[in-house]
Amino acid sequence: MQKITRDQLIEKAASLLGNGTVSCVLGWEKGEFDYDVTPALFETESELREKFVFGDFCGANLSKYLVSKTRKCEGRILVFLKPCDTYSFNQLLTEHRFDREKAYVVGIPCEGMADIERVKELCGDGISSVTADGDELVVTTLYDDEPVRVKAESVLAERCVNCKSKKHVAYDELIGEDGEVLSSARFDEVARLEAMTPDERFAFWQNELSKCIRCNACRNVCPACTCERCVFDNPSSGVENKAAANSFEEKMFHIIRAFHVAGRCTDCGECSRVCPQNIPLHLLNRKFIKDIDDFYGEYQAGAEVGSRAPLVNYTFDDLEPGEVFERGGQDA
Amino acid sequence: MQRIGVFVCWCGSNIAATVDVKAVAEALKSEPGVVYSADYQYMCSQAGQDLIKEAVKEHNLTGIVVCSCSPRMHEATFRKTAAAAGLNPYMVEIANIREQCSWVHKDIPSGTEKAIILGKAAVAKVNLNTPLTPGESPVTKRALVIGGGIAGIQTALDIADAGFPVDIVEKNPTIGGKMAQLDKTFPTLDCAACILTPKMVDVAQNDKIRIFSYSEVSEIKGFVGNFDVTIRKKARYVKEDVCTGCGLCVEKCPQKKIPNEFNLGMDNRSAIYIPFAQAVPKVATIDAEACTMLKKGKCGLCSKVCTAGAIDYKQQDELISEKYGAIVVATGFNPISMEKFDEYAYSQSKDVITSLEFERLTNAAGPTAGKLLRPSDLKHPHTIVFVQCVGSRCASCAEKGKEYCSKICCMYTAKHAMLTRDKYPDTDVYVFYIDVRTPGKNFDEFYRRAVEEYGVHYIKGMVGKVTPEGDKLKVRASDLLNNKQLNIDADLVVLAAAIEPDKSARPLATMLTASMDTNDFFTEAHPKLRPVESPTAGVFLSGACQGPKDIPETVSQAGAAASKVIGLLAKDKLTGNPCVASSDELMCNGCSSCERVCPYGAISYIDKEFRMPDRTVAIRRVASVNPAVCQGCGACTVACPSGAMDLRGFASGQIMAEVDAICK
Amino acid sequence: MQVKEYKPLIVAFCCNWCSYAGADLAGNNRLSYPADVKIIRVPCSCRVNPMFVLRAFQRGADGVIICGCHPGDCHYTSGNYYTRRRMALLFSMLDYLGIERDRTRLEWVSAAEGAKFAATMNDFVEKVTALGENKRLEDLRCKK
Amino acid sequence: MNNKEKLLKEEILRMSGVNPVKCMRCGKCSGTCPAYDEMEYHPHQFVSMVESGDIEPLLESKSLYRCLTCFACVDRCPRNVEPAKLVEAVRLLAVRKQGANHLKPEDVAAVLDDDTPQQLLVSAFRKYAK
Repeated sequence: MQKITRDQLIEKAASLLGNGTVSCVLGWEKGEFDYDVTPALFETESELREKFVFGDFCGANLSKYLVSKTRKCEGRILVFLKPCDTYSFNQLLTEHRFDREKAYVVGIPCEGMADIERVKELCGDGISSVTADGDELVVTTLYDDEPVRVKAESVLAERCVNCKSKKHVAYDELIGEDGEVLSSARFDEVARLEAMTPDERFAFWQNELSKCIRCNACRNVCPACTCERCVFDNPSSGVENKAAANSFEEKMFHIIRAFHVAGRCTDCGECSRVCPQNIPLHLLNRKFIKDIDDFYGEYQAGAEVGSRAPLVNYTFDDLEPGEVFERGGQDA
Repeated sequence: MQRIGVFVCWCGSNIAATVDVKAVAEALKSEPGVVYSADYQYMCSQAGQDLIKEAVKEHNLTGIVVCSCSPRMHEATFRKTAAAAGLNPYMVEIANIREQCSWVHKDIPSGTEKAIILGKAAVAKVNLNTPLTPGESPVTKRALVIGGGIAGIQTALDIADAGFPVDIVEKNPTIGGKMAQLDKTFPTLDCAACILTPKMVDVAQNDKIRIFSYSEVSEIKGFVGNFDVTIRKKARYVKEDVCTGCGLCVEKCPQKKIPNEFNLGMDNRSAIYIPFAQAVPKVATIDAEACTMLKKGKCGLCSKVCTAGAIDYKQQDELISEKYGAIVVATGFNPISMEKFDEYAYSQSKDVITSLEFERLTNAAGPTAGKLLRPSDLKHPHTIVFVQCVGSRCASCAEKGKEYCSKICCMYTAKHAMLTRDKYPDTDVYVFYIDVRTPGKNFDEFYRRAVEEYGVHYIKGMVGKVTPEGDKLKVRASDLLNNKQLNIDADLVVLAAAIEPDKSARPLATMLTASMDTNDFFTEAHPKLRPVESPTAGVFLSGACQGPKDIPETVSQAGAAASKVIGLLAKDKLTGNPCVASSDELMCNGCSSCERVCPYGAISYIDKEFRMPDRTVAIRRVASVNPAVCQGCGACTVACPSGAMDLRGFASGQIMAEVDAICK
Repeated sequence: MQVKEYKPLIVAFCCNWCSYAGADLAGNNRLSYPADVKIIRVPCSCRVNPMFVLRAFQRGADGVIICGCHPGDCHYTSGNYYTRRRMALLFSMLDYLGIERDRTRLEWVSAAEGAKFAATMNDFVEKVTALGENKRLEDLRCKK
Repeated sequence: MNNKEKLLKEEILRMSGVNPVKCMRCGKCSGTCPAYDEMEYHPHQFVSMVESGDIEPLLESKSLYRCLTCFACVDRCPRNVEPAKLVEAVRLLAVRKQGANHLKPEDVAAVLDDDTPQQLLVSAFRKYAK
């Protein structure tokens, strides 16, 4: 399904390592299964050849890891970024989270990443391997003798179905062609929720948020959550807690997290990807993005380095909070 | 753990009538940290204050809660009481049980209950209070005035009068600004030069004032009381201290076809020039763009004729660094460009001019030696049309005009019309107006005189189109009161162009971190109560850089700005408000969110080394708040995603403790 | 049977320069409003962190109102403009989660508007009283 | 303003998209109008009369057909009021009121004279012949 291959990327990385342009490579390596690919740092070509993978499950956005890795790595780090990842990259630069000079960005095209949950819906549990073959995925499971073939298109992750951009907004070099910013239907689901009655909305979110096990995966993966010390880990912030002794942060965690990244979230969708409970967390972030677009004019975080985020900006005639409600939607 | 004393005031019957003060004192006794609780008729009285002081000593109190009237009333009083008792004044909190309780609630049970809750909130806050000491910073006793027009001149003179040294930075070769170009001034009609040039001489002769002419500010660092400024003194290729201003070089210079800026390009000057006879400093300047010697290395005539030996073709720009305690912005205004107003044919005809050009045409030192002759053929114009509000009050054309009223045009147009009729009674003078705005002392009388005594035709309506035809200008306009369209054959059309802030103001504002409005006028710290101060501490505003102004207004604002500067420079040390923001460097991400919301530019970033958990060292960018500049609004604390930024005196923990106490 | 009258718990954040002074003026003029309103003084409305609002709700508040200087009148020139954006987004998000709109409010009250302060509080208390106890935020994570 | 005037005004504002309140009464539109002397009501009067709901006289007036639609007033208005669009809206309203009373090609010869601007005929055809 992906137009570029693992070998192409390894060749590129090997040559940049070889000529000393970079000292290490930020990429993906295979986990327990074909589909649980994790970010990894490679320092030699042999490591790359042994462990580096690229395919339909390389959804992980590598930009966040630059914050910690650039502090540890001596030279430049080669990082492979898909179009949507480059927005996070720019946003992190806007917030001075790492030194641009220490990253060497190779922009790679992306045809959309697969969502293992959707594969499971089609093929059942017990998946032992998934490999790409043309525009199909070949899935073997513990329970079926014959591999099952599914269209890659039919198991695309939601964020890729509603892809916002195939254009790289930052790179040092590109592999393949650059794409365009797309007009996506990504806000449709938010609009559907907005059109519900407050009771229905409440029921929806109560159902979703009750599933949360506070594993913090959404926070840990989020490229906007790179705080040196997260408020949720800080005893003096008033919202700290790791054991669920205090019900406050239990309830408010997702609201506070969404607010903290409001105007800075690039809508990369990592939070929903990693949520083990499959809570559609991106719908919280998208609500803020949609509101910001509606109230203050369209703003895409990370589209350009140095832009002023909507929450640290204002105009003299911004909407009043009361007017926000007058603009439509069901009254509570 | 704090040792807190609670003092409940009766305020006579003001509080005691609706709140059971004894019950409040009793209830608060069992709050965490409270070791003493008392009530008294008038806590703010000497006896009440003594009671507090004694309690502090007797019970070793570390914190005080006074349940009384609004902190806006007596917080300062009780802080002084605490200080007198040896406590840090910021260990006092007030529970407002009068204005916000006893006076607005009627029944005793609910009033008492609320008073107890407000008391608990105050106790909860004091438990987290820390002693605060206001920071101090020294004051450099020197002021910088940017801009040498009448605003800058007046400010500098007033500051120097109080005994403080002042530097004026002026980008042109001479000070004087726009006022030096004017002919007469409304409404008294005294000549501008007669009242301005003595002031210019005063500036030159005042030993407290230094003039950096032909210079620009290139860098500003620091904060109130301690600005570090770099001034670029542009090379004028003439030694300022040697040149006598005799003018021989100007006379002999062979390059004489350079448009003269001072006369708005209506005549020419030489490549080496002195802008006008009364220039200060009166020294020549070589226009490097026009000088043959500087361009081609040939000529050198000026050097040959200069007996003083002042010419120096090798002169370079010079960078001067100086420290200042206060900065006054007096960058002034310019008329907007008329190029885009096609309908008035400004670019097509030499006889369509702006009002400032008209000033030069009527000025005895101007291109026509004060005779009103039209630029195209130097004939005396017999029909003159003045058009007001050209580009002012213009909502439709952001790229053409300005939305605001330029304020001065009504009066100067009346002046021009009147003076024209006075000197040349044979001319017909029409003034097209939308409104005539004359709010000022003797202003309306002046305008009425133009109409009634001098016979100026004031027509309510607007000129729609000016078409040059032969040696005439066909003016098509509406006369709204007579419901007629007029077609006038005019000899001269004068446009009252809107005025805008000088282009140098925007980059200057960035250097100063001073805020501007959408029109690039500097904003005041408060539009009514602090009109000559910028929100950035230590930066003051003088003249039209803050908004359109006439001369008397400019002079009075200049004086006001000077008095603010004097007030600042008179101090040896600045004592800040201790309730300022501070950043926890360990938690700071260096993301710049706080810097972007800070209205005062109080936050800067430093690179700092940190030992990481794995014993490596990382260099991180972290925010640092300048307590001398921070005013304590707290905008940064909310913008900060990690919560590294907090506000002393109103810390997140304190506010949340209050919330908890209220909601318990 | 005697039913205990429901009394809401209202937390009001008031900026020191305008709204807190407006509340004082309401007091000076003896303009009454329910004792359910408890005021917390902050230097500027922009000091109010959305976390404070949420914390108040979590600790049992039934309504939270934030009062600041009118746009353009901020003592710190721009604080209330940031407040306006932050609260517009926060309130919209709470609404999106199904929390009743009338539990949150942002109001501009100047130091001269004692009457407006009292009227605003009366109106706000009335609206919150009509909604009853704040259960939804409490229950957001407790699917029944 | 009575109810009928209010409705008429609302319709014209809706059709034209013009907000007459923005007008600051400078009269530049009328100062610029090449058809001024032909018109009984002048551009600035259109704006103020529509604003005050005084629309009947405009509907009756020949001025409607004297406007050249040259848009000089739109171009030069300092407040973006766009008087020509108002004239156009009133004209459309008048035309619609005429019902079946459309201009037919064979009628053109009769109305043709030296004073009628050609542009008017072209736009009349475009609009009224539908």
